[in-house]
Amino acid sequence: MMAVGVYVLFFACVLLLPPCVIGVIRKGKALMQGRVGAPLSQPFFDLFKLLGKDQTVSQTTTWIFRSSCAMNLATTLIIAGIVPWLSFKPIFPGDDLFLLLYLLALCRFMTILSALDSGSPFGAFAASREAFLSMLVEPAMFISLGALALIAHSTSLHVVFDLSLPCSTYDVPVWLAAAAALFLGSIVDLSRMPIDDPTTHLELTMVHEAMIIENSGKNLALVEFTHFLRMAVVYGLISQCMMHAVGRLVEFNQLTAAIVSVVSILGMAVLTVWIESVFVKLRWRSTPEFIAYAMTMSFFATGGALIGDMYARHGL
Amino acid sequence: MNKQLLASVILVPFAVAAAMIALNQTLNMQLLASVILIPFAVASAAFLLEDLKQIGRVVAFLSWMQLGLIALIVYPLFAGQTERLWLSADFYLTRMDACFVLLTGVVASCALTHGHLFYQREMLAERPPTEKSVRFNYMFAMFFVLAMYAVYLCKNLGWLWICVEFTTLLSAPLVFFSRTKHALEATWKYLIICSVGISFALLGTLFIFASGQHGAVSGGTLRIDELIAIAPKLDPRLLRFGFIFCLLGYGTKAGMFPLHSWLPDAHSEAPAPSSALLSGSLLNCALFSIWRISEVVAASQTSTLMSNVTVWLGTITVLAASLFLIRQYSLKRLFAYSSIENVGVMLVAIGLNAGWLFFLQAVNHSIAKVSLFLLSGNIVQATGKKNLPQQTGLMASAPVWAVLMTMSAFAGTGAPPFGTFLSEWLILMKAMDQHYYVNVALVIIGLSLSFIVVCKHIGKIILGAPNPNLQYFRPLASSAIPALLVISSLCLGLFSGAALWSGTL
Amino acid sequence: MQIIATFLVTATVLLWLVCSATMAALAFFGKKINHLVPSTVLFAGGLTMLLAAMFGWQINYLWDAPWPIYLAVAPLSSHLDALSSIFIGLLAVVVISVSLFSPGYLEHLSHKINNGCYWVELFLFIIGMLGLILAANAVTFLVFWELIALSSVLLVVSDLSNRQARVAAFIYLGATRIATGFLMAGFLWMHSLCQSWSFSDWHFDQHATLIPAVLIVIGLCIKAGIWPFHDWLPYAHPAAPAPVSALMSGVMIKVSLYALIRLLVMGGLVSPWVSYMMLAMGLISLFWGILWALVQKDLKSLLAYCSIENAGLILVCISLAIICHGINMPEIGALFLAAAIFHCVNHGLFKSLLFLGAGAIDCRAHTRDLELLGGLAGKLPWTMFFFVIGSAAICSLPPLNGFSSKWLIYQSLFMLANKFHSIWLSGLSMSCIAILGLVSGMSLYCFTKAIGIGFLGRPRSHAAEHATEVTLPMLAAQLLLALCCVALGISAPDWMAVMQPACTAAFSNAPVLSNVYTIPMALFAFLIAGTSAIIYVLWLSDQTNNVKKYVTWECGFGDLTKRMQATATGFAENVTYTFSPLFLYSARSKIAGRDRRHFPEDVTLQVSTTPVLASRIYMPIVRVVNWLGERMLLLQAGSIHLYLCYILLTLVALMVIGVLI
Amino acid sequence: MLVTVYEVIGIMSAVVAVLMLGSRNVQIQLSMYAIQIWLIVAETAFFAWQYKQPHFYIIALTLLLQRAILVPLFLHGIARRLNVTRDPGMIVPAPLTMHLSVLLFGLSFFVGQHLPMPSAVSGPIVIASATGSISHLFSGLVMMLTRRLALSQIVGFLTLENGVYLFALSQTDGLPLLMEMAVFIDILGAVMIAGVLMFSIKKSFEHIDVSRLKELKH
Repeated sequence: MMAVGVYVLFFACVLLLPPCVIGVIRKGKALMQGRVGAPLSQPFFDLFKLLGKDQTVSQTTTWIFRSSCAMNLATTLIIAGIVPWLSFKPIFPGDDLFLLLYLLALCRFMTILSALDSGSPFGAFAASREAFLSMLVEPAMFISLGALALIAHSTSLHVVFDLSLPCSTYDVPVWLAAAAALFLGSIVDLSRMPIDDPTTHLELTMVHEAMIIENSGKNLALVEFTHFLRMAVVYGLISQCMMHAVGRLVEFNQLTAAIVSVVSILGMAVLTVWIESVFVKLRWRSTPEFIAYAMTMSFFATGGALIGDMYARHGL
Repeated sequence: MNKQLLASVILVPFAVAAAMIALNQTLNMQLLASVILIPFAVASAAFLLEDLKQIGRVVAFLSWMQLGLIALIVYPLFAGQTERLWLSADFYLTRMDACFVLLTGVVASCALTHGHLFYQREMLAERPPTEKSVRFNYMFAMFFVLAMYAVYLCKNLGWLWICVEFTTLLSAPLVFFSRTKHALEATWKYLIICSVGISFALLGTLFIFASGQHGAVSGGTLRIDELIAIAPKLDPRLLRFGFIFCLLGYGTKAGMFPLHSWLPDAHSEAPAPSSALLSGSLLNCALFSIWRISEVVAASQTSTLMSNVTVWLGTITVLAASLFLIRQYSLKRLFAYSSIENVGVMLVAIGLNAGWLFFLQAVNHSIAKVSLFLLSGNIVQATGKKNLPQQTGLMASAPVWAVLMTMSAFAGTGAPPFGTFLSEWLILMKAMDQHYYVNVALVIIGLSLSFIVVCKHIGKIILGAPNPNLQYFRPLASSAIPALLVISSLCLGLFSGAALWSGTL
Repeated sequence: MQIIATFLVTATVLLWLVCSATMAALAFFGKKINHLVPSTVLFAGGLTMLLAAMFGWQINYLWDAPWPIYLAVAPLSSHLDALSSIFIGLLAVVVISVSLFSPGYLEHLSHKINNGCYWVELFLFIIGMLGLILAANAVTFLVFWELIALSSVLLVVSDLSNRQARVAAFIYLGATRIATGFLMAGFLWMHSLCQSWSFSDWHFDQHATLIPAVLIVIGLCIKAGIWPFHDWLPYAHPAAPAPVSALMSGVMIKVSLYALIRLLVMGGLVSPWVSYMMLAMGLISLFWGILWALVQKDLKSLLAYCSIENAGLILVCISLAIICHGINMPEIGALFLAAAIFHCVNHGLFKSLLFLGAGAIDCRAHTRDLELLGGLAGKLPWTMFFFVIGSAAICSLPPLNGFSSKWLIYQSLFMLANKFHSIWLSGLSMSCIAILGLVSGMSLYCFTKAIGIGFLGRPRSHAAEHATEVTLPMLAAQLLLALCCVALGISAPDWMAVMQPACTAAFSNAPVLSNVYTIPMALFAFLIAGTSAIIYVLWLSDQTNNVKKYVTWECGFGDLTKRMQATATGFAENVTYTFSPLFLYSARSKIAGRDRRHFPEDVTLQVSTTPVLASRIYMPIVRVVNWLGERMLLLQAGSIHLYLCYILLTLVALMVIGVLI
Repeated sequence: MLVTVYEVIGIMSAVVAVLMLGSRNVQIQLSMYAIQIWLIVAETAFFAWQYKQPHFYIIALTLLLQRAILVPLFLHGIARRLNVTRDPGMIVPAPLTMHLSVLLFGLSFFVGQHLPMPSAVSGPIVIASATGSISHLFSGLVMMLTRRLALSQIVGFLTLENGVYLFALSQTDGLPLLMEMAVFIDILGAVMIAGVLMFSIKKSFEHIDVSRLKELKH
């Protein structure tokens, strides 16, 4: 009975949370800019509207363009299935962190190809940038998660992110550093400010929006939802890291953990709002320098994990 | 002129040989006599027969017959019936000498058989040689070969020296065959440089004689076996000088690096069959003489220094030859330098005092090099050009030659699975076991470099668009001998069983 | 079992030898050669070889060639065991697909190359690789090694009139000969230490074996295209005909890496110096290869550079296996070894697939230059499909085989880090993980470029516009390899069991590998495919919505021309700019026009990258050697007096030696 | 030590060889060479008489016939037929080469002293005649190195051979007849072939200046 409840709750979150997150971000930005802004439920309306529409497709496109969004959504759903981004997530077999990273890569692969498929200069431009950014951010993702795996002595995510596992003091900095690295990475991965401005209308400056410039109708709806979902999952992962860091001080029981995890995802959204309203978009050439910070944080995480283990063995 | 020469050349020796046959009852002696007789027969044929084609056939036939006779003679050695074929204290054959004799015989027969075709073709060239020169060429070739047989027969340093000197004198006319300015120049250099060298060898021989005289036995001796027997008692300093002079002298003949200068000229100017003879058998003779003397030295007190000197000279020769190969503009000079490189390897083998490895390398090198020279003769005749730049697109216009050329080039530069690779490999192994690490490294560098460079030149010849001014004549007949040689080299590589030199490693 | 396996192998080799002999004879007499016969023979041989591999996998059998075949010091002996039969299996699969692919491919070269020669050389090349895999002693090894080298060089120049191919072949020849030199030195040294030629007697555990080990490593790394010896590879592989480049890149490189495993890992090398040197070389070539692959415009040289990357990856695994053996962690060493072998197999498969795809493009669009391709998706749909699969595999995307071996590598790296043997070692393996992450990102970049520019968008040239799909057998060849990629990806855990005996042979107490491999790849594959199918049917299929075709978005100014698409150079520009020092990158732009600031009329941009090692190190060396060659000729100046002078000098020198020493 | 006939003769012929270098006139060179060989013949005969070795008389005879009469006449004939009179010499002017070889004479004296020759065997004749023979070698080589004409090179070569012979005579007692025969044949063949070649050189180049035979290089 309990298990079924968990499943229902989880799938509800998978379907409902992502639009809420993006809604919160938009509303928050509007407020920060002194506008009223659209209601929180606006993303739902948009998605339904788009799902009702037919699609207009460039005649140069091929099956890649048509199928990529389906594959992306499927892969992202599976990612949502294996990543413990919510505390009340049913455990999925083979939820390996390297698998996770390569599933993300799979999404990126299909997205880039579909962007190139139409032969539009904007798409190609954005695709190249996306590939470059992901290439730069990949190592940070790898070893920040790797550091977490090191302190859990396992690469399967439900073990790594198991709150009930004992967690030594040495691990707190690791969790924090990893969270920071992941957050900086997520800014790149989800193409938010200051790397990419999702709200501008100048194709040449956009990354993600320019990649999906050719999508329309149902196709666009699916792409959008995939993106929202991915955002929710990544934010969830980061907030889990924070919870572990805090978990050293506060003791969570299952209910609180669940509530906190959902709330903190929205909290991440608010943080994003703040950043997007405070920072300006970086010049393209200076994005590597930004990503370098993510790399540094992940180095800290790894070093922390190693040294922490050394101390844990031999004492100070 | 011809007539008197005929008389002089034929009648006298015929009488001598007949006398020998009459005097000696033993089969071997008679066979030997007939072997000696054959060149005179050739000579007589060369001047009696009208048609050059016939002469060619006769020579080819007689050369193979000679080889057969020799095989008959030396058979007991390999059958294990006897250790040495005794003729006199100064002349007898051991198994190794017999091997060399057979090798020389094979080389000579192949060269002359191919030469039959070659000289026919030569008569059709735009500036053909005179018939007289061709006749002389055949005659001198046969006597030259006889002299080389004699080299292996001698067990007396004095006689050895004489025979080597004779090889020089008899091969000079071969180089002079096409009476052009270049041929003349090459011959002059060959004659002068080799004579000077050889006179130093004489000096060396005298030193060895003196060393025997002062060190061990009053009266002195030049017989190899006696020298080896008393080697420890030989006066070391004299022996050392003797060896040095002999190395210098015979090394000049063998094309050791600083003294090789005559070799490319002679090899490139001589007609292809003669170059094959020079490269395939004459070099072996000279090296064999060095080997003879190093045998004595190895048995004496000063062996290490001498082997060091020889090995180092060999190494330097290999390196220098491989550097020489980099920039070459003429087909036959290229192969001449590659012969020098192989000479270096053989010198290393001699320095390591590994006689059988020296022989093995000699066999493989001779086989590959003969086929290379014969093929290059074909190509030069077909295009009428000696220079490398004019030779292109061979694969397109003469595929058979091209394939054979490539394979024999691989064989000549020691690429597996050809025989040369194995012999070089064994020599290097020996050197490694005797801790000549630096030499091994240098030799490997030299071999690799020469392989790359030769392949580059060959590639330039083989590849490219078809060559318009190349007449592809008689593909099968002209490539029969080279094909035979290449196949045998391959067999030497793959089927060289341990039994062949089980005693030598 | 042994009898069957050896019989199969021998039968295959004999079959091929006979066939090549007949080909040679036909070519000799200038007969026309029909491709059907040799390709059938090759196919059949491939099948028998596959069978032999299956049987041989369970045995460990050493046999010598019969009398009179003997190589002077050692018999021509072969050793068939689990390890070698895995590689034979790889060879067999690639050979089968090549045999399917070749006839159709040769059609478009028929006027350029001599078919007889091509087939003979191909047979010899494959026999050489088979022999090298089986070789059980040094001499046999060298014989087949050189056979491979020579035959593949000849294959590279099989197009006689092509100058570029000639240059490539020469560079390749030089490189491989130098490799042979190193190997010769190393083998001789080992022989003088161990007094035996057979590999089973060679143990690299004493200190004395350090130098020969280094020599052997260098020799093999040259052939495997490892940095800094990789410079020949991007010349040779693209220049060869596609099936040959598939074999060279797919199998030949692996064979030399196999030799590394056979000699050093099986030989129990412990020296940390050698292993760390190998690790460094591997990591550098990992990065270097993919970095250069990214900026290539020629599809095949892109693939060639990518092979360098993968060779580096495998070398990293091998060296880590050795390191683990050195610090006495056999259970992880075995994992690394398994990863290395598995990646060898996988890379062999998808790289040959990609090369065949490139060949298909080459013989249909008559160019490999990405700047001239594009829009092939409509023209060669199936080729594109297989190429996409291959690229996905090489980007190690799940659920394909690339991922399964990459995952194994990551897993073993993580386990090594997780052992906390020393903080440095753990840090090292974590940073290896970081580098691998970077590299996998780069390869994603690289292959999205290859597909996106090569196949997608609109044709950039007339040739690309009129290309047509290749023949059925050629597609079958690609299909076979693609299926293998998928199969090895999905059934990865079962393939662990295949590698078990090899690893157990190397590391006595190796873990049960199939327990290590926990991911249910089949399940994931099914989930991804199923879910996306459902989604497609629900929303995207033509039944559910009527799709309106329209031009690509062009901001409303008329139609886009085909020059308004991204170019290969432009797509990779980010990387070229960021790593410009490593490329010696230079971009020169020229803007012409009456008022060039406001109304530019003619704008040209020239970018150029230069290989650093080749231009800064190797070319100078070559120049020095040539210079020496030139100088030597001055010794041979033609004056007889000079020559006599040499005699005098030598005399003096020798006398000095004679007197003093 | 007491001066013996051998030393006197050996040194004398060496001196003659040195003097031979001084002249650029081919005729003079040839006659100088003839003088050397006459001296050597005399020495041989004396040796035969003193040491009671009859076969040295034969050797002396052959020497006389071949080298003292046949070869010089032959070369004279060639010189006349090709009407060459003067050898311009190359690099070093003739007088200087003479002085050079005087230096080498001194050098060869030192070498002769340090040659590992246990002089117990053939008595006092060792050092000085060693000097003589080695200086012959040097003079011969210098001749070959510094003369342009093919003819002079032959003469140089013959001088060198004289050195070898002298060495054989002085350093090894009871030198086998064989070696002498060898030298005999060697000289004969070499000189004959060289003569033939010289004619054809003259024919095709219109000169016998071997320093201009530089076509074949590399």
